[in-house]
Amino acid sequence: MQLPLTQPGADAPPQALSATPLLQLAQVSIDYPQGEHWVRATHQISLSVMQGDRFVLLGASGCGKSTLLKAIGGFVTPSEGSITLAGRRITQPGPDRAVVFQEFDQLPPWKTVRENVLFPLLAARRCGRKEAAERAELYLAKVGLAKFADAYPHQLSGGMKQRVAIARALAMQPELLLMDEPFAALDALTRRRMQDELLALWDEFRFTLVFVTHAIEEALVVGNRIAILSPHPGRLRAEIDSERFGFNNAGSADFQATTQRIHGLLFETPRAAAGVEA
Amino acid sequence: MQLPLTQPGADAPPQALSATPLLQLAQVSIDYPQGEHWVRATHQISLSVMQGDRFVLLGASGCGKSTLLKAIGGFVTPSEGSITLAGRRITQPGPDRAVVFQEFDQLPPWKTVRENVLFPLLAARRCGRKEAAERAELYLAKVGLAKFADAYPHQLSGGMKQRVAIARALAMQPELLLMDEPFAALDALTRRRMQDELLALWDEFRFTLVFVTHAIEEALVVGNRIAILSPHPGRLRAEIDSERFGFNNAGSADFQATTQRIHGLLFETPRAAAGVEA
Amino acid sequence: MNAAVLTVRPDVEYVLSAAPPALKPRALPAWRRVLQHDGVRRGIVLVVLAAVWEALARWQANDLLLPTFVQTLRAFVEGVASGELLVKTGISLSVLLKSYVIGIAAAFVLTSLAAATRVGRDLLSTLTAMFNPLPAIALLPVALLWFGLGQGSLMFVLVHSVLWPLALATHAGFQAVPETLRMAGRNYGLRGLRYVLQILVPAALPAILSGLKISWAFAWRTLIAAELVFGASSGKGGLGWYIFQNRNELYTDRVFAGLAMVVVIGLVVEALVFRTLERLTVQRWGMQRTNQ
Amino acid sequence: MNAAVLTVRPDVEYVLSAAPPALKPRALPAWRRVLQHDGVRRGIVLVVLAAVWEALARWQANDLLLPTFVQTLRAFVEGVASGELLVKTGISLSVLLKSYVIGIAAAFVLTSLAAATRVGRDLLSTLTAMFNPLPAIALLPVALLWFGLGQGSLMFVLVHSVLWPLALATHAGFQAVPETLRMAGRNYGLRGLRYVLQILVPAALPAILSGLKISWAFAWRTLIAAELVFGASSGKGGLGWYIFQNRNELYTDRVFAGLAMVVVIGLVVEALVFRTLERLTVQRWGMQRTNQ
Amino acid sequence: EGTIRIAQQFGIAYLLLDVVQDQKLIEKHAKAQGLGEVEVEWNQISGATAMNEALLSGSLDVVSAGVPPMLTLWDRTKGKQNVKAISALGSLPNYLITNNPKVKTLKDFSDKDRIAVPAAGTGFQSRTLQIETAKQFGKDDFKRFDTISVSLPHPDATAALIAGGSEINSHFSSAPFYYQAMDANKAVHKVLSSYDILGGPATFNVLYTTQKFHDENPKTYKAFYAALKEAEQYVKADKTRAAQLFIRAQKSKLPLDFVRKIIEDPENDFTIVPFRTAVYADELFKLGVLKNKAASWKDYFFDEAFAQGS
Ligand SMILES: Nc1ncnc2c1ncn2[C@@H]1O[C@H](COP(=O)(O)OP(=O)(O)OP(=O)(O)O)[C@@H](O)[C@H]1O
Ligand SMILES: Nc1ncnc2c1ncn2[C@@H]1O[C@H](COP(=O)(O)OP(=O)(O)OP(=O)(O)O)[C@@H](O)[C@H]1O
Ligand SMILES: [Mg+2]
Ligand SMILES: [Mg+2]
Repeated sequence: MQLPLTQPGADAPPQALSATPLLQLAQVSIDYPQGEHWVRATHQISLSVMQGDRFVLLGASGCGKSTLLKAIGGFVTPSEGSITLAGRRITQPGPDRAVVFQEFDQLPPWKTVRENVLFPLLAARRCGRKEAAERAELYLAKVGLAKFADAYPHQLSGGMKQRVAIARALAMQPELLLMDEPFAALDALTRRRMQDELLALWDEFRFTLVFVTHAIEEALVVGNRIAILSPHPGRLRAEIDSERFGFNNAGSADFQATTQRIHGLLFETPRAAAGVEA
Repeated sequence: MQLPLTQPGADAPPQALSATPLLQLAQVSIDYPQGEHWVRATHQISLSVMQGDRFVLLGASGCGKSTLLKAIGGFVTPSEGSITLAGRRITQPGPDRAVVFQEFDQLPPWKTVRENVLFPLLAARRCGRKEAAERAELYLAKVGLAKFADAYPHQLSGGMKQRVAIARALAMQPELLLMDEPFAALDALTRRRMQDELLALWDEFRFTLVFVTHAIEEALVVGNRIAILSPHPGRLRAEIDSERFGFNNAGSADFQATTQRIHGLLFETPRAAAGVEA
Repeated sequence: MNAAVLTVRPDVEYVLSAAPPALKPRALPAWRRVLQHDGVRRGIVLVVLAAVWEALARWQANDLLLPTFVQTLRAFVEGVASGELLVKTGISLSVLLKSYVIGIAAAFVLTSLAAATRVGRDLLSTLTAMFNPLPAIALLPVALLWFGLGQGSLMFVLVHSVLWPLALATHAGFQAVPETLRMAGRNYGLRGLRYVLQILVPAALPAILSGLKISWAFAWRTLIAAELVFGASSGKGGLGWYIFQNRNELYTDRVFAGLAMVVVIGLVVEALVFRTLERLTVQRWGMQRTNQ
Repeated sequence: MNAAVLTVRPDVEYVLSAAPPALKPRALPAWRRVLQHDGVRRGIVLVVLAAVWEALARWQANDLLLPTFVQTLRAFVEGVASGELLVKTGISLSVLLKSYVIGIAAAFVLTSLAAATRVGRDLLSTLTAMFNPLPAIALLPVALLWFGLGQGSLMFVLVHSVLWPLALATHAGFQAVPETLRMAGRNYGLRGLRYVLQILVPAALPAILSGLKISWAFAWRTLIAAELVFGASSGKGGLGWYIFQNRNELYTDRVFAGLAMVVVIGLVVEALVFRTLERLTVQRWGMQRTNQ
Repeated sequence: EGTIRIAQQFGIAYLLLDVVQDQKLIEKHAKAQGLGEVEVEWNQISGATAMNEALLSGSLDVVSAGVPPMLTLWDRTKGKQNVKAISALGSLPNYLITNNPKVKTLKDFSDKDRIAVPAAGTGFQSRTLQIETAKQFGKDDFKRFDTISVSLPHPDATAALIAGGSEINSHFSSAPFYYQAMDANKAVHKVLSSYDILGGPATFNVLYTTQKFHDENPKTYKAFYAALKEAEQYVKADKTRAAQLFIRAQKSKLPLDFVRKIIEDPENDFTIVPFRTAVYADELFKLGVLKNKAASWKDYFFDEAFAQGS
């Protein structure tokens, strides 16, 4: 990992960290053209993602999660508001933000599985050929595709393609990792393994993660902070702290209660009285 | 529904049904070319799907679920064994088997959402223009996309695309419905609603469903019979009856136990002693 | 895991603000809005090209070989005013359009066959590899044998120049249609011609459009070249004949006026036909990017 | 729900049989294996075409216009044996290849510009719409002015015939590259030339290949036609010159032998270069179907 | 019988055909032959090759080109279609001109010079040059100037000569191009005339057809021949009128004075009588271009032309 990890030191108060969020969204709205007029995909969303956060975007289908992630990736320009990364406005994509897209066709079909993992490493000049090859081997093994290193993407199943994309992003060891429903196509066990790997890597490198999912349990287990979005257009509904949840307490009463609470926030029509103006 | 529903009548013993399965797979193996040699995707699988079954194919990522479904759809030719539908060998695809594919790019991009639902109805001459339009309206509403009827596929989110594909298949009201992880891209609530709709439609029309999923709970709730596949190559590991499970008893001890049992069948290396030769 | 506990932040719930009901296009500065318009930007390109031409021609100062833009413009205006240029263009255009349509139909038949059967595929790739490189003059004797002098032969060589490139481009487009879309189409029970028309053609439309553009251009090239040789039957020569005749009399400005007519038609067809087609189809369907 | 309870079937567990360790290609009957081979099937097509030609020519019985296949073959063999045909072909091929490479480079520059900037896009579409329909003879005077007689001018018109169709096809291919792939490439920090080379070109390869085929064919067409006009300075005429001379002297069998050489080269290049390229790239990558 | 399809090439050398067409002389003489309404189709085709192909394919009945291409076709079709000439279209000289002041005679041409001809090695101009070369440099060296010959259409070559400065500094040119070149650029001068080579006024272009047409359409053929004769008289009678007719018929934009100057030039004789065609027949046979030896010019002309000529 390029950035030295900022540890909350003894001389700095814990709030010092929160004073300078790594990623800041300020009143971000994003519109898409549709026929003659514009359609609003996300509406005035403000979020702060701290260094080392595992930040989850949770919301119903079509609520603008992917759109928001693409804006952070620099692929989509907001029509209002600003997105800043380490104080600088995001204007274009870059290898400092590795992205796992939701679509299966994100792997260049002309590269084998191994080359696909190597590609961004070499393109972004992250590391030398030799180290890149080692990393590729390592991360392909982590996602269970070592045997398929020489296959081409069109010879893989849907879930296998997504795992290659995950390996590719992880091998980049980026400061900021953006993942759009990376585990949606995976079975229970593979998914669990991937979640484990992701958290272990986070433990090792303490990168910042922005993670899109539609599964509440996954949000609680993977994230330490969850932003809940409401659909049409995507607006921020709530932010929940989930630092305390992990695999070990996935069955606990607190876990169940939070799941229920998030379910309510996601799917019940909000009562104005319950809202707290931010 | 075209086929009159065969009800187990008073004069026919219940076993009469099982004597003539609607869909029969006999020792089906499927190979893909990979470089110079062939790779076996599914190996000697035999299955019987009865009229009105909600048959689930469950297995880890890459275990050949999609391959098997494509073979039933008539898109892939087995290299060994035979697949028969109502006694006739499947040689090519046809509108009697509506398919929801796993990929997001299954919607012709040159048709709006509504036209996409209408397309197979008119192409397969299922019904007249007027009835087709009504059905399209109805099923788009069922998947919650009535508002997006005039949008083009590229203007939809991943989950929305999958829902269009679901509406398209349901509107066909086919005798045999093949669905490949149709709900993987959907959030908890939307997924639950879709499952409900699917079961309600099954209740109404009693079509036969072959449903691929990687989620054990979904398998139990949606299916009445579950085939569990082991990977590399895909082989049949077990068949489980799940008629007794539904949303109402999703928390029951039996449900939990069966979940655990399936989990074991899926992911533990089989002990030869435990196996029962079929 | 979770060793370094981060600052604890409280849970927050927000009141959902209503979204703006209707969104207008963002206002652009006037000059950008003008530049937004295709025609304006291309107009600028054209003006620059004309200026370069004028400068080059003046510098060469050899108007028998390369007349200036202004001279050409004058000859063009005169030709149009006298009606001569328009009549000749009309004659050429009518032959061209007929041949273009026949060529498209033939290409469609060939590629549909290729899409359906392996024999068709072998036939297509062998025939294109063989005939595509053959120049029109090579076909001339055969064309004369079969169609005699006049439109028949002209159309034969024009069809030859439309058919092969279009068939090649279309076939490449068909072959690149994604597997999932093909499966969807076949799942609907589409087969044969309906499959080609309802799945392959729209899915391969970007490739087909580029093939149409290429073969349109080559039809013009062939027409002008062939009219030089075939000349005029009963005084009914087209644009190629106009160019040939004026070339023979060393009226180079008129020669360039004739060529300018080809260029103008090319630009108009590109702007009115092909762009419109693209806007209404592939761009609208998200199958072709409009910007980078 | 679940009202009509179906027959209850017992749960079953199976012992996993080991998969066959290595799979051999399925055995095909001998005649199918032979037919499986591209060359064989295409050979059959060629034989049929030759037979049709022979029959047609005999029926027409006008060997000054349409010699028979056998006569042509004899002239071809004689031409090759005497070395004349080979020498001429060599001369033509060398000019052709040089121009082809230059044309490809120019098309690459133009389309890369178009991929990067809007001005580039305007320039590309305006220039192609303008220049693509212009016949080579129109460029002759200008070519003479700038490059004089000989190879320079010949290459100029050849580049003209390669550049525009290739640029059109490539640009269409670029524009059709799926959004997700583009985003992946830009996510790697690729920009400018590296983005074009590492993302757009491979992703648009099917379109580029069809453009290459088309422009290869058109380079031949133009070469043959242009050599007729430009002829040969100092006796170094190529294949077009050979055809032209023999045509003027009514040695039609030799004319057809020269054309046959073009066809043979077309078939060889298709089979050896383009097919191989396709097999090693787009087919291997699953971007182009091999069968229906 | 009753229809005739004729093709001419472009330019003043085909003036007689313009007169026939404009004055509807075939129709007139057909009536005199008792043929009634004849159908006459006029085409314009460029180049002898296309002419020959059109004739062989049966797309045309009568075509026109220089003497050498006609002889080649006669040679190749002898015993088959038996193509022969109908009549000449006029004796007009072709000039070998240059803007290189150093070149005064054929011997002065060097490797640096380039001679433009419409069809290098085979056309009227090249053949004429080859005959002279064989005379001056020996029979084996008759292709000596082919290596510095360039195939270029007359107008482009003329433009190059007038402009100067290009590699093409010489041109074997026919009317009206050498007039234009010598008018527009004083440095352009004559090196050689085809009349010098052939020994006097000689036929430039001829009309020719197949034996089949000749034999199966005797009346039409006669009417056509009579029309040509009358056209010759028409031009001889009033050259200004002929010039006007040319401009009208060809929709030419050339100035009247210029056209009249060409028609009035005593070197240019618009006659249907062939002159010195046998020089080509003999010389080209000697050079091996023709396989058949013509005993006299009557071998490759139809009988109707036998009254006069050489
Ligand atoms: N290219 C586009 N053009 C127009 N509208 C779009 C486009 N992409 C997305 N949208 C619209 O923006 C909204 C949000 O889409 P987005 O893809 O961000 O949803 P999402 O939260 O990722 O959903 P899912 O969970 O289904 O993937 C949707 O209503 C969609 O129709
Ligand atoms: N076109 C192909 N060419 C070669 N191999 C293929 C092809 N398609 C699938 N395979 C291989 O077949 C096996 C089964 O693939 P399949 O898509 O059926 O898996 P799946 O069970 O649907 O997985 P997932 O849950 O990830 O979608 C995999 O090992 C895959 O690599
Ligand atoms: Mg999404
Ligand atoms: Mg699958």
